[in-house]
Amino acid sequence: MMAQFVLFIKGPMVWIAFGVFFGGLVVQAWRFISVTRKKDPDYLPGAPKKKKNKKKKTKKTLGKAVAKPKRKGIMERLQPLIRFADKSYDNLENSMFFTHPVVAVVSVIFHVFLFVTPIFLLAHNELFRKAFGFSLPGLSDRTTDMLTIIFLMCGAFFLFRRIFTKRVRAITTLYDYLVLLVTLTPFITGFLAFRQWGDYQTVMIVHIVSGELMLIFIPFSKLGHMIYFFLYRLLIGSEYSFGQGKRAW
Amino acid sequence: MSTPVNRDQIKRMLKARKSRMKRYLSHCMHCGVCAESCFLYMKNDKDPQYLPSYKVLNSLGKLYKKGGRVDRAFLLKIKPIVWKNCVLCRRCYCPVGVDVPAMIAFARSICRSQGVYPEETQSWL
Amino acid sequence: MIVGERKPLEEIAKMMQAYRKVLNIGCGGCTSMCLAGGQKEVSQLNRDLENHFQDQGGDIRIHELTIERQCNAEFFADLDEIIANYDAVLSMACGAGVQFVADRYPHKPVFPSLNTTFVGIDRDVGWYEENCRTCGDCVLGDTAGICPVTRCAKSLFNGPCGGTRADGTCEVDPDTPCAWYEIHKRLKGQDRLDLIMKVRPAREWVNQTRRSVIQEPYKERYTK
Amino acid sequence: MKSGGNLEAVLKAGHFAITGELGPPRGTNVEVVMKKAQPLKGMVDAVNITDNQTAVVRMSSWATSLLVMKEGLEPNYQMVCRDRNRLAMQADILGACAHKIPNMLCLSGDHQKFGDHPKSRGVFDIDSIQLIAMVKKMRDEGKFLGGEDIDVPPKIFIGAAANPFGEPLEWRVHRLAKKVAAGADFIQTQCIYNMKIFKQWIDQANDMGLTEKVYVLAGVTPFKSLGMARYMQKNVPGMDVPNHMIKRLKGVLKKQVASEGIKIACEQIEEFKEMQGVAGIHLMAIEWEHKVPQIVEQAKMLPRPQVPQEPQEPQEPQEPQEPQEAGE
Repeated sequence: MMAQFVLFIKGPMVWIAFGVFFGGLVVQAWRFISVTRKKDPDYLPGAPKKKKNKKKKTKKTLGKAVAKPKRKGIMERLQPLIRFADKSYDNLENSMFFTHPVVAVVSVIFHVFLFVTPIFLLAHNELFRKAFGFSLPGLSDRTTDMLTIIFLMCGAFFLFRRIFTKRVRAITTLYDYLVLLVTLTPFITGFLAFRQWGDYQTVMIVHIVSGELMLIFIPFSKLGHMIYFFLYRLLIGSEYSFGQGKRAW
Repeated sequence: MSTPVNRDQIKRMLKARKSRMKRYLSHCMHCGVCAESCFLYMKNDKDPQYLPSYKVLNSLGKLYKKGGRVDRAFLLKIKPIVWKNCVLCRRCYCPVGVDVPAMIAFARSICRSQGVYPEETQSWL
Repeated sequence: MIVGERKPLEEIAKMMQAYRKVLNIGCGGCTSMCLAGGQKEVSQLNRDLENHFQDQGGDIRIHELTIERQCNAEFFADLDEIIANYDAVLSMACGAGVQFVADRYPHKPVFPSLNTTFVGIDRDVGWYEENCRTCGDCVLGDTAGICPVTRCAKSLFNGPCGGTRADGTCEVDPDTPCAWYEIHKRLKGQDRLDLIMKVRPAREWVNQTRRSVIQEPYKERYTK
Repeated sequence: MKSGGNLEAVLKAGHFAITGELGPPRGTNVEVVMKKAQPLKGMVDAVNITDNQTAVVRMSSWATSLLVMKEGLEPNYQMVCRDRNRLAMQADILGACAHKIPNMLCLSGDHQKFGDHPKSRGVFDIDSIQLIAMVKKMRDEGKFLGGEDIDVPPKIFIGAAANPFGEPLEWRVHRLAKKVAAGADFIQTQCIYNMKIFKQWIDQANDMGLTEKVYVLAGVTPFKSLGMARYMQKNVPGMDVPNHMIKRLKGVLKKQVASEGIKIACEQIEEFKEMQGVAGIHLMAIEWEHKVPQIVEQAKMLPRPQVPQEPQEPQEPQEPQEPQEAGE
């Protein structure tokens, strides 16, 4: 019985988890598109569409502000990003990196390591090679171990922030702790498994199950910000968008 | 005031905007990063009550949580949140793109539909 | 804030008389703040109109809806849903809001129920004063924060005309202080009179054609 | 008679009238005015004196009108709404009439941004149609716009402009109707090149009975060069230059373009003479005043008719009479 369960979570369940993960991301992206709309060049989204005579196309509503719906090349599209980087020092002063340097740095490390650690873990890559016949370059065990420890420290930071920062506590619910738990469990168990602390078999099962649960969880929970963040920044017209902001809520 | 609220109307309104508003609510990471972008938060000694996410979670968030089954007392409770604690300046920053002002505006619409809105100038200021 | 006043009821009623189903839209922005076109004033106007048409005999139904702001597409969703049910729209926003509504629904007759009066400040509850004419080229730095374009009846730029009264009020209206009298008094108190001793040359009027503003960080996004 | 002027008399007598145009100098150089006025003498029934045309500062229209009158030409005093409010306008009208300026053309005026003081404050206290109504009220009711009585009201023949070519085309004739309703006595149109559209417009005006109430003078501007034609086609708003005219100018030798331009203008004039509802032409030979005699001659509009004036006031000075002998 137990053996069958282990087989299941090591086999089909992995595929299901990944299937749900990628499928879910696509679904979320599609839903994102469906709740946003293309900005009308006249900025009159509710207005009935007039048959537009290309020749007589007048720029009325916003004057020069609506001129030039010109097609842009890839480099031109990237211009705002490049400029963003150029001016980033000015921008930084108003950004999280200055107002909350610790939160900002910890967030970046947390999110980067969240991906880097499992993807470049040697053991994972071994499994990957078994399944597909090739693998990504792996980081050494020592390195990933360090990354895990740092990652867990960042997680602990978020946990403490939830508990002890007044304004974050004001908006914290049980769900937030659950999300944090779901994110941290695979790392904690992985860390334990690597050290062979505790009952290896149990730890491994928890590790695999929690990892799979996380994958399934991502698209359909708050963790969906994984894809949402990029869609928002690149598509929606706002003060903080990286792109041209051609869409609106 | 004791006049009952029209729950059906509130439910209809909630349902009409569900797809967007639910997404916002479910994607709010409760991270509190929006705090500094709110001038009201800054000017009120960083009182968490003025945190943009606090404002939406405790107005529209609760409306959805309760599925519209609210009474007038509830609407009167969120009235200061959506009117006094937010001026809809649309400057709030959210790292994952939650449109806070849209949600506050929607909460205001729902309150308005039940006759809950500021009538005295003093209450604005 | 933009300050407005309700038009006379007869004028509004006259605009409405050709229509059967009218939607009166309030604005939760400036005109709410100045107690001219918020939800309360919308209800009041509707009551007044209904009474008016009851007395005059007329079949009209006027509904109400107040949206947060009529100058921003963001807040129009409620309106979009129901606009089709009405023959005409009455807007209690400022002139900018009325135009935005009319632009958004080009097939609906849209009418103003306010006279947009000025850009001003709250003197007290229900009492407002004009402080800016949005001339687009601010001189307040040289005039002690008192706008000569707005607060001088002649919009003089080089000091008071000969008509200032003995008590420092304007010749046009004895209840209005002479702007230049005030400017002089304040600058003297700050020991900055040199600012208004030089001849200020003819200014460049920029509010002659419709203006639009694109803030610097957005120049790239909207223009090329 | 509304004004006792020559233009009114010519039109009233049913002659095919011609008015010219003269731009005042950018300075106090009276010589320039005289030089420009000289060739117009005896060629036109009245001459428009522009008022800060294209929003560029020039000698004022009424002052130049007086100079032109001394030369024996009848002026058509132009007034735009851009530069003065209703007080200044009424004051100037009184002054002009005191000096026996008999005609006046009421215009909105080009926007100041096109001129040499682009950041000046445009007045536009009243618009051109309100100006027409105001002048009519002054003349016919003897009252200022504010309602007070005028001590000896002005006598003036009120002119207005019309552009049959601006969008929305279908509305243009109704705008003419408004000007007629406001009290215009004569209309001078924008330069006409697209005869087809003009014909439609004048036919509409005929159908609406407008041309019975107002004299329409068709605007004619001969092309001086191919460049000018192209510029007008592309850059002048409300100007409709058909391609076939450009082609025709292209078809002749460079030296002959000017005379071809005049030829085109004369052909147009011939058409206008035959056209019902057109009472004359307004010849805008821009900075080409010396060519006017040639054009008028070639258009077979000479000699200009001499219409006996109804006696006005006894002290009336010699009105700008045509030096020509004999009528038609």
